[in-house]
Amino acid sequence: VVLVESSFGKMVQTGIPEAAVDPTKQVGPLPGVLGTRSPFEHPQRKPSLTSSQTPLQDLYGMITPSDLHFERHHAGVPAIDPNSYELMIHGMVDKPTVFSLADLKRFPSVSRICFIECSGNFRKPDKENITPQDICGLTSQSEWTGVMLSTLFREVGVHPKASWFLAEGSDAAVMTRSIPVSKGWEDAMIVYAQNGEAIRPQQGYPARLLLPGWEGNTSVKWIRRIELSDGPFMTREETSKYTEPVKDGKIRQFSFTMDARSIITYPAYPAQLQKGWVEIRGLAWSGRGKIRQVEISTDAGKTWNAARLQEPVLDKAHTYFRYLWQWDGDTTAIMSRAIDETGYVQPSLEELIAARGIGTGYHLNPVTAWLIRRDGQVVYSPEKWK
Amino acid sequence: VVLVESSFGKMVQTGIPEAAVDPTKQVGPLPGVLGTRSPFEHPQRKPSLTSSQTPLQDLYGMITPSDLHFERHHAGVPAIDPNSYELMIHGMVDKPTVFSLADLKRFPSVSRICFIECSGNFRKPDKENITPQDICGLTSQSEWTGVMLSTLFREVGVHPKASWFLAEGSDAAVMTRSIPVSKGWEDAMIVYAQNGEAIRPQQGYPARLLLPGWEGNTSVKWIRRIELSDGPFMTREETSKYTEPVKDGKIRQFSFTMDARSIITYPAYPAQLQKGWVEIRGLAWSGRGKIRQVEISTDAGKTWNAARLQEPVLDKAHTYFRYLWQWDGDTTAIMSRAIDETGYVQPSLEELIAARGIGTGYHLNPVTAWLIRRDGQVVYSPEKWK
Amino acid sequence: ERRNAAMPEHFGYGRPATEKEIAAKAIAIRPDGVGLPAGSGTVQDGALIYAGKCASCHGATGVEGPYNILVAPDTADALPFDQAPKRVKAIGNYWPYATTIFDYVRRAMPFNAPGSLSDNEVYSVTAWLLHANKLIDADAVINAKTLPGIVMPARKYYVTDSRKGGDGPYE
Amino acid sequence: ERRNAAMPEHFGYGRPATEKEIAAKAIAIRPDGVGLPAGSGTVQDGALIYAGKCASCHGATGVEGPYNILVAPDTADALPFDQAPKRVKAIGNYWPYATTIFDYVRRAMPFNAPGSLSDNEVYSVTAWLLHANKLIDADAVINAKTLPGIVMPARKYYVTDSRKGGDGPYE
Ligand code: HEC
Ligand code: HEC
Ligand SMILES: [Ca+2]
Ligand SMILES: [Ca+2]
Ligand SMILES: [Ca+2]
Ligand SMILES: [Ca+2]
Ligand SMILES: [Ca+2]
Ligand SMILES: [Ca+2]
Ligand SMILES: [Co+2]
Ligand SMILES: [Co+2]
Repeated sequence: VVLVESSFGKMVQTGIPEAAVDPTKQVGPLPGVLGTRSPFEHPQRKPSLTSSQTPLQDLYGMITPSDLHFERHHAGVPAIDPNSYELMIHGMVDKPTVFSLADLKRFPSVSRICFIECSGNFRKPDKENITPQDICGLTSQSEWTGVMLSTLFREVGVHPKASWFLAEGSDAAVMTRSIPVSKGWEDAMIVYAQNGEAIRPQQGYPARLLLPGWEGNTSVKWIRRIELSDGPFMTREETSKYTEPVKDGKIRQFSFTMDARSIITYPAYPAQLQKGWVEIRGLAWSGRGKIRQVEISTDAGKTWNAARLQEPVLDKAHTYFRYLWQWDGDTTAIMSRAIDETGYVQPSLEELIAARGIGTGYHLNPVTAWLIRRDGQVVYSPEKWK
Repeated sequence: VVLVESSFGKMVQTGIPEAAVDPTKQVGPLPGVLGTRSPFEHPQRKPSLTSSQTPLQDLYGMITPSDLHFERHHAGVPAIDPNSYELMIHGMVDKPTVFSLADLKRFPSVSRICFIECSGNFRKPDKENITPQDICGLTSQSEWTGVMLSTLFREVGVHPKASWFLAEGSDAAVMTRSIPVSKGWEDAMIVYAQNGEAIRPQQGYPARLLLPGWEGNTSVKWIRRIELSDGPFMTREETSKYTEPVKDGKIRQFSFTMDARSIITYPAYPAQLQKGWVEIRGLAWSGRGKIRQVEISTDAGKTWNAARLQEPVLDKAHTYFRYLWQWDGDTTAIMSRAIDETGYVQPSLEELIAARGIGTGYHLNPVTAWLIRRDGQVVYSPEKWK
Repeated sequence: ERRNAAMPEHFGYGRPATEKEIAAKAIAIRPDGVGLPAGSGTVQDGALIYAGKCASCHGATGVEGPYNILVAPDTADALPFDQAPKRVKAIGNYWPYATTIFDYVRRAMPFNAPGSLSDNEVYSVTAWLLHANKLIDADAVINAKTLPGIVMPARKYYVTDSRKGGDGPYE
Repeated sequence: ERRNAAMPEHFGYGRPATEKEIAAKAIAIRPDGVGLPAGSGTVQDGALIYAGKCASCHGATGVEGPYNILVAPDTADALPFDQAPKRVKAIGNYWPYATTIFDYVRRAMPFNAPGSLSDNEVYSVTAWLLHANKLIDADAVINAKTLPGIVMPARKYYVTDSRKGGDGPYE
């Protein structure tokens, strides 16, 4: 077939019109430079002044589309010219070095699919009409590509006695976190790509730190500087914020790891259920490794059964689970709990409060229940916060 | 932190401006409903009147962003209202049935990451300034979610004697392909989601057939009808097109499987190389299963060494490979060859022509070589087509 | 595969397809002619339709383009396709079944007004295309009976794919 | 991890960082005061700066908002935070180090003009904030020497995370 520009060429259009009466009788737009969403689909994050939540209840599978990845930042999204971008690594190193973006891309690279979750990812409003997005939409998953931080550590010659490093962003808060060097050697990365393409500005363009399994704030975006040191810097984001009251009047600092968690994303508010077979679906993840099992209760927590996990089950990654259930039309509550490869079992809010006190804050990962009414309405079953 | 709409609220912006002089001194846009690309990034597909190619040389990892997924269709992209969409399954079945999109979504679902490749994905221009996108940009990879066709086959009661089915699209060509029923039982799916969200119109919204590992045209988009039968229908897309001349004047039909293939995406035209360590990067895939190994030659095919494969290596999926090499500044040619789990070794064009004749067409998967000049220029090394 | 212990035998989703809607939508035509509708067409009628609705894209005699060349009668002295990369492939020398013409044209042509021809019109342009490709006489009538009986010259060259995995050869 | 047999010891990418650019960019301040610049500030000066550049967002006395409450002196009779979900957390009762105030304000405040204060101005608002939180006297001078010496009441409550995997308990 040789197709040349001609009368035929005039049919080239961009964007897809709202549905034709009979699509088999009307030639549609020809191939273009960028694909589009259907005009019938409007997935959206839910923004506040400080964050924007991923619409978990509208998504399928383990990849979050990049423009639906949650946002959390402390002074807006900086505008960074990739050509003048630099990452400086200095402090307790042999060779303080400045890397351009091109330099970073030349190093041996690695891709990994993992979640990022804000440790403040928990909402407990005392109302029923809230969605998975409202409850825990501050977690998303991408395929990230970049250089292992260990490769850069070797390049600059990190001193054996360096025990912490400061990671600093180039946003308007010049946001900083102190990170143990051991995490840098273990699995930290400087990533410049997300789901195949350049990282989006909202996720750290042109490069961010990625600390798999750790609270999102530590994966410093728009990273411009890493300073190796022999102690933590006690920045505002690891003292005033991202610390939580725990038992006996204590305040816990450096609570990095995200505990195992899960959420049923279907059926969940605002789904409307029909009697008969229902596939319960959702996401489970753990900052400590792979998800070993997800258990489902369809009788308000009396009995639990294993859900199917979607392969591949990856380390520190959202894992999609499914569980086939026949709903007989009675009122009930359904819930999921994640178990990770360390044996950690996702707790109830009661257990969390019992362990940490009612004034605790970050790192709340309780089992979430959805109430199913006789008429098929599915609503959030508010936590008893006491 | 309680942030309310106020003078602060006025800072809410959409879109990221071109770089600020000093991003640490200027509060950027606050969280929004959809993320954006950096104004410095413009990944684009390359459209012709019949197709649009994925910019493989600009991408990282195994996921193709949905709006960069290649396009190939025969009468443009139809505009389909998901609320009136229906899939009819009939012919040699017990219960001819019409499924709405909501019906399809209620069935047990499965997600899988696999490539789709057009069997016409081969360009052989006799010039040097062509990119991986030009040579084989008609392949892309997504995470697809939907219902196994076997689940629908059971639901409608496919007759034991049904041996083929017709898959029909609702585009303006009402495009059809005949598919052996065995593939339907094996791993075929009706998918409605791509990389977490609804399938894009260009990839078959609201639902398409997905035949993992088979030539892209068989994964009929915008699928509206499946007719079970006892023989193939010999449609235009399996006779006039998607057949290829082979030895002794024969014409090969029903050549479904995509043979193993690979392409170096970096360094490749238009990259400019610097002396020293270079990470050679690319994609390998096979319609017959997993990639077992990718071998790299940096001396124009004299010697070959194994590349590292990025985990997870999935069935019938783009697999990212990397190979660390020290370029000494001499002119040379670099090339990759894929080996799949059946032991199939990606051939040279010479071997393909020797086996099939010089007039053959689809399913050309030769090793591709990139020439590296003394000045670091990387160009395509045109195939000797004889 | 036909049974799956983890699932109920039936979910009960969907609704029965009625005979009527099946008949309306099941437009595919098999090489044995099953699916061909009533009606018929002639080369003469086809010539008029072709000139009016097809020639602008495929050329006055089917060989001029600018889009697909539709006419290329089989010739005994031509090089086989596997040796002739540039040899035109068209209905007369490459298509294995005549039924495909009716099926495809009714679905997809004219490109700018697909589905606009009546069955008789499709029979007629099919007749004209077959005649132009030297496959039928000028006075032939094409209908559900005659179309499947036309023996296409290329049919004998078709073989089904036998490629396998493993280490070659790369047929 | 410190060695990797599959890689050369060094790739040689990047360029050396000069002393000068390190000094210009390495603005972090440690709890022991390392990193604090020359200069100093007073509560009186801080009061003026605070009123002009901070009070609109944090309130005239640091407790009115609309944004973060900055003033909450430690009180012996308050319920511990783990028992008081609504108890305000601010500099006086929650921050473990005084150096963090200087570091954070210099980086990020005022929110609408970050990085606009001189070091002396930052020292002064830090002094004002410490005084408002009842941590220093009205005539104290805050500089690189005095700031790290201030003992913050909350410091003693801080413990480092000891959560582990396994089957609980869920501290
Ligand atoms: C506006 C342009 C246009 C008009 C008018 C048009 N066609 Fe086509 N035709 C095309 C294009 C473009 C293709 C190739 C489509 C593809 O590859 O999917 C094509 C393909 C075909 C083919 C298949 C060729 C092959 O080698 O597979 C046939 C047969 C055909 N047309 C017949 C007709 C007939 C009969 C009419 C009139 C009733 C007609 N066309 C009118 C543009 C046109
Ligand atoms: C335009 C509004 C605005 C102005 C003006 C402003 N701030 Fe802030 N301030 C904020 C916001 C919003 C935050 C919270 C930012 C975040 O959470 O990341 C904040 C946070 C703070 C904090 C940390 C509070 C905590 O609990 O962690 C301090 C300390 C602070 N500001 C001091 C100041 C000082 C000193 C000034 C003036 C020199 C100032 N602010 C001017 C809006 C403002
Ligand atoms: Ca905050
Ligand atoms: Ca019941
Ligand atoms: Ca075609
Ligand atoms: Ca050499
Ligand atoms: Ca062999
Ligand atoms: Ca225990
Ligand atoms: Co924490
Ligand atoms: Co084929």
